[in-house]
Amino acid sequence: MSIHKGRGFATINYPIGMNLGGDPSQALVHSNPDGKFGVALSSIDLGQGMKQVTRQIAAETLGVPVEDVYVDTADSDTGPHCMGSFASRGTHRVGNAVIQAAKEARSVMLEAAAEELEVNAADLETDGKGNIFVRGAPSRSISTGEACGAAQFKQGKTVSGRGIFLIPLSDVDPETGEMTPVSCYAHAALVVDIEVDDETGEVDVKQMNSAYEVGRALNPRMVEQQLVGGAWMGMSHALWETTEPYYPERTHGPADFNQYLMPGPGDIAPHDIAILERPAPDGPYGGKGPGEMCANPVLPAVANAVFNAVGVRIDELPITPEKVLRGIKANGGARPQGQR
Amino acid sequence: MSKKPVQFTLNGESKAVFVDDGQNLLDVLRRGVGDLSPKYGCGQGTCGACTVLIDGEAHLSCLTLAETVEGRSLSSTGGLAQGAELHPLQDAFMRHFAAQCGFCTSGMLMAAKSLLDRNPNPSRDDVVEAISGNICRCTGYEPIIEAILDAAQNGAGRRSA
Amino acid sequence: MSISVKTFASTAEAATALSGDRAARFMGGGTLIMRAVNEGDQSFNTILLANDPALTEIQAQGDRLIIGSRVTMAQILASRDLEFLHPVARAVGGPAIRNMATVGGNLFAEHPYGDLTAALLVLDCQVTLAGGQTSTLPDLLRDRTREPRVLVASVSIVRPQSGIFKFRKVSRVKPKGVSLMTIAAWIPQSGGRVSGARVAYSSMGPTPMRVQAVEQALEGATLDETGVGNALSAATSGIEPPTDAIASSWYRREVAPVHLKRTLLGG
Amino acid sequence: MSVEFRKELFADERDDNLNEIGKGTQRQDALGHVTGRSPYFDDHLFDGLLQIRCVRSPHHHARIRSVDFSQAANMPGVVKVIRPDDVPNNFNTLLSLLNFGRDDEALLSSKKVSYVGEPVLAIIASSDRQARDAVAAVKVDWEVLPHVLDVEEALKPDAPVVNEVYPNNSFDYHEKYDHQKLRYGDVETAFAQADKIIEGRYQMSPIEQAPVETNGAIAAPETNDRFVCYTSTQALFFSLGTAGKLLNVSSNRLHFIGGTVGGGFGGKVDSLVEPMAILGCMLTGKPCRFVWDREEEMQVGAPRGAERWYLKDGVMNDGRIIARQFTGYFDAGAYTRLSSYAIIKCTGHLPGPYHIPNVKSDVYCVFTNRTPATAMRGFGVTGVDFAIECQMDKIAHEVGMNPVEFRILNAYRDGDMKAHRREAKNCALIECAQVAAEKANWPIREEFKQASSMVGGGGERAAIPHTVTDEDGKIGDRRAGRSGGGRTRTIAPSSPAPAPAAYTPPPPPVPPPAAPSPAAQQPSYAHPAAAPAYQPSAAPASQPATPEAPPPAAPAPTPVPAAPSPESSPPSARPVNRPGYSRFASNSGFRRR
Repeated sequence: MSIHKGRGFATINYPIGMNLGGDPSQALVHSNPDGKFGVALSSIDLGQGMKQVTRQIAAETLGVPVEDVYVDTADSDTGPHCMGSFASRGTHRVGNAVIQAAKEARSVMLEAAAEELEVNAADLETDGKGNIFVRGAPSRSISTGEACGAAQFKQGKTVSGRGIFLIPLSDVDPETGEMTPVSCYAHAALVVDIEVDDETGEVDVKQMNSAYEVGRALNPRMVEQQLVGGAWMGMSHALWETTEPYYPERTHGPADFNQYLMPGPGDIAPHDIAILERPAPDGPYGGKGPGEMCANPVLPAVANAVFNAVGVRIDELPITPEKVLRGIKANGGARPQGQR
Repeated sequence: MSKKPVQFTLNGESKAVFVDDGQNLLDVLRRGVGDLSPKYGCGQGTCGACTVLIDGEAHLSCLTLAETVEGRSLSSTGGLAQGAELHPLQDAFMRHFAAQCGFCTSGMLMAAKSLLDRNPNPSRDDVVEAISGNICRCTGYEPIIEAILDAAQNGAGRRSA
Repeated sequence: MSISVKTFASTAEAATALSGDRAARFMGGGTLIMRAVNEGDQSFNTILLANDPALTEIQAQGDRLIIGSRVTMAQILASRDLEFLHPVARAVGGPAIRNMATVGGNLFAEHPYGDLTAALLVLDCQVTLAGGQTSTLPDLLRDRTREPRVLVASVSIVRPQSGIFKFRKVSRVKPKGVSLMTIAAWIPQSGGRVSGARVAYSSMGPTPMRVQAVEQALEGATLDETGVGNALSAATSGIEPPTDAIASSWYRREVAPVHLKRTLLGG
Repeated sequence: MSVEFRKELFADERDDNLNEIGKGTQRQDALGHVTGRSPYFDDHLFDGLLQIRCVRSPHHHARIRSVDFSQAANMPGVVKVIRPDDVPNNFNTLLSLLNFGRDDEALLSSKKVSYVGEPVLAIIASSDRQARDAVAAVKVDWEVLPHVLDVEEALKPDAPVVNEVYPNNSFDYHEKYDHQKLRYGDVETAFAQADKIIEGRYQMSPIEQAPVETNGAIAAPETNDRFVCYTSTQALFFSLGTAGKLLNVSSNRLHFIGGTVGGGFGGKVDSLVEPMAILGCMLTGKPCRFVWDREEEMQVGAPRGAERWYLKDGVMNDGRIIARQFTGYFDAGAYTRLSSYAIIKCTGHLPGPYHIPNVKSDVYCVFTNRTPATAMRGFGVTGVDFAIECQMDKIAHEVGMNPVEFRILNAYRDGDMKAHRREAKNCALIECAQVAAEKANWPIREEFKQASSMVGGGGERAAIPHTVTDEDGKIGDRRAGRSGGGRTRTIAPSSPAPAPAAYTPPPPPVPPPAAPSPAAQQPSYAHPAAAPAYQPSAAPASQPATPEAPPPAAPAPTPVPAAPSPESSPPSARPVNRPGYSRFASNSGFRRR
């Protein structure tokens, strides 16, 4: 038996959102009399963290602490229209809608505060800790709770806001494909180190080193969740998964998690990640949407590493031991391509 | 269809419920006694989302014939916290951001508790083995493994069940 | 067809009910039967249970060990007498499955399951049925889906001397996944040469099986790279490995000698 | 496992002193997750909840002669049999909410099935097991039809027709073509001038999204003559709109509740369970639950479809890619779902994150007799990225370049024109490549370490090239045995440009690497007589050429002025308001409402 080390590389970018636009999302923000806010969405949290990321966006925009905001997904009676959580559109589209809604609510809150403080609303700032103060005169302040209470009980104002974000639908030219697809891109580069067993064709992922550019990391812990889990999924797509193992034949399709192969907790490779943040000009606080692209570089990087290890090009996914072994045998043995 | 009475304790409370012949424990826990913490992920025994402890051992409730738990003591994630105080495993799962969609979390916690109750100082390999019957599609497992190891260090396994 | 469940105090009663009803199945731990129930399997409508404590006992009798058919993988892992079977029991399922899956169930598990059965095949396994009759394991496997169905009460295996018993489960998923190929071997040596080898596979055919061609080729061989050469050449002789979601027949055939070599020469 | 933030990069484009943004605050839903109290769709209890299961096709392709459910209807626990006729408006396409594509799929099929697992009847019973037993008792008389499973086979003239709405087995784009085109520059001329041609074929098999929670919905009557629907959907109003259309119910009579979902990854967009659960509720007046089991989730639920790609690249010895051509086949399965749109997203993504001055792509959305495909994480992009990046590795190998340096050399930069004719901005590919290589201790040379996404793009690289177009692949031509339109024409570039079959090549973004391989030491830009000369232009002003840079062998790096060809459109950076284009004004491409 010989174990061959291999190293592969890939770079990718990923278009954020539903590509051609025409996919609006809305948000409603309102406050209780004590300045605690609710955000109503019909957007979906399917694990990616929609609730928390929009909560932080709302808090930042309103100028209140994050504990003062809760987000409700998704009730069609209370949450205004949203196209849905797919295509990495959630953070970008819904986040922008929340900003717009929160800005409107904030402006009412500041107007109410201005009336109480007898100043111009344009001169007010929030400290993000629950206080509104006069710029340059921090002692002249009022809490956000007092301002919202005054708005509702003294001034008869609703501290609320509506937001929508829409990138208008782009045409596609039938002849040239000219279009305005998406508005921003996330980026990634990944180096994978593997070992290939030349007697069985088994590929063992030993290490991943990556750089992901995600726009602004709105919540770094949640970005980390996406990248770690997404790269695992990329590894899985590269080496394990398919519903049709003998595609295009439709036979032997797995019907359970024993036969639908995915890497187990004993297969995971150490993954060292660098996160780069180049804010998207039109993203909420520059955020893009790291959820989808994180898997993509792993697939080709693994294929390229297999070539580096044993000189076999596997151009069909998944890269099963069988395909690798067939390639090695067709070449008359492993042909390592040299250390990288 | 005949119904059979079954009594057991769940998270320390005694329960009595009528079950159908052939009904699985997952269905009875969820719809019969209203403990929604174990989840249906496959009904085949291949995902682990329905894991509960029966007399302290991890079992797949979807593959457990409900009437066979007569007189036994069950525990689920629904009863893991003591009042408002989270179990160290729950606390560690939160601190390590070990849940994304959260659907596998309940089963993972039960698998982990079953490990730590027997082995308070597990190695990484022990943890990997303990969750090897549980599928997580979101996290890539690493945060879950780290959370369980962290909880063990914080004495999760020495805490009485 | 709604399901009915019948519980018996004695194994013999359950066996009688089983043999008299083509639509009845005996349930050991539930990992196979309950899945079938959940999925709406129309081939049976009655589940038989037996509470006989003998079914869950492990007993040592001389150099043999008697394992009740409802003994779980977890019980095997908790038994000092069965320490040689620990790597086998640990290869089955995750911990929750091991708390449920039984020895008897493994004998009736369809491809790709049956890792334990491969081990039992090389451990001189004698099968005792509920009525007291005995059977060899190959006979039981051959007839396991025939009517009338039999209920296994226990299996008896020989306790191997150290180093004789070898086991390897090849899976795509770590630490736990279904078998691509499982190999169990019993390799006694005399004067540095193999004598009386037994080798069995699981996941290489419709049921776990002994591999006579390999056993014959090992006779008199030395346990080294050249010594096992003929056995490796015979690794799939007379065997038509299945194609499934895990691997093709071609692949199983190609890697069988590799994994056989690693089993025989490895630890 | 480690995570680091490289805050020094793009630092002047960010304000890092915000109150809440950029903080790793605990998730709002974490406590619910770890206590088992997060309310997923199935975590709502109803008294007398009924269960729905479907009768499904065992065949890839078959006509339904008859369906006999007389026995099933009378079985214990069976409350109602849902027939295709019970669906008020039993024909839909998912993207009809965006006016994209024609209705082509029934909730329950009545005449024909086109994939294994296609539903033809549904049973509502008191328990899941009773519903399954009744499903097993339904007898369907099938007339098995020939089927086709391979995308290229399906495009042959004599292939069985999978989906009668698209009788050519391909989606109709813009009411004109049987594929989506991308035309930018002139790949054929560039291929003739390239030092190397590198071709590849790539295949990606279907992938299951595999969320641990399967697709499901519970519908129940609300007191005010409305229906509440708890759902696992990824897109609440998508599902609401789809249910409203199929069931002919106004949207405000539907109350959808979801938003806490056990994973999706694209597998919970198709909105198949919600209409069925609500229909069950409408027909019985009782709460109904329709949940896929794991086998349905894996084999009936739509996967990320398979894709097949053919790539052809024209490359110079110094590593610059001067032309890239794609032919792609998306295996949509039997019905459209989202594959048609995935191709649009894919086309806009080509040729990947690289500056390539000549790009051509033809992508087909092909109907085959398999489970319809839908969205998945990486929608429209993952498959072709695999193809592109494997191809990139092959090219780097062929030209003897370090793969990291090769990516950086060809990377797109701020201001570059992309093949879909919009300028690139906010790029960061180069920086990712640099950082990943550094982390992995993969050495790259200094000039590549110094490269930047913010420098070296634009200028000549922003010019839209002279473009060759064609009318190949008009709808119906292929099946009728007609070869493509064959007629090519050109669209003038944004600046004066050469006559057809010549173009201005890309300026190198960084100095060409110093002698990466013997081959690269002798770049040959001049080509044998017939082919027009390849004309490398100067490096961008911001990147002074290094002494090592190979001297241009061909004419001066200025565009050759030429009269626009008679067939070409008026020069315009934003061209295409040419008459005769359907521009989505169709029900087979995008149209505005």
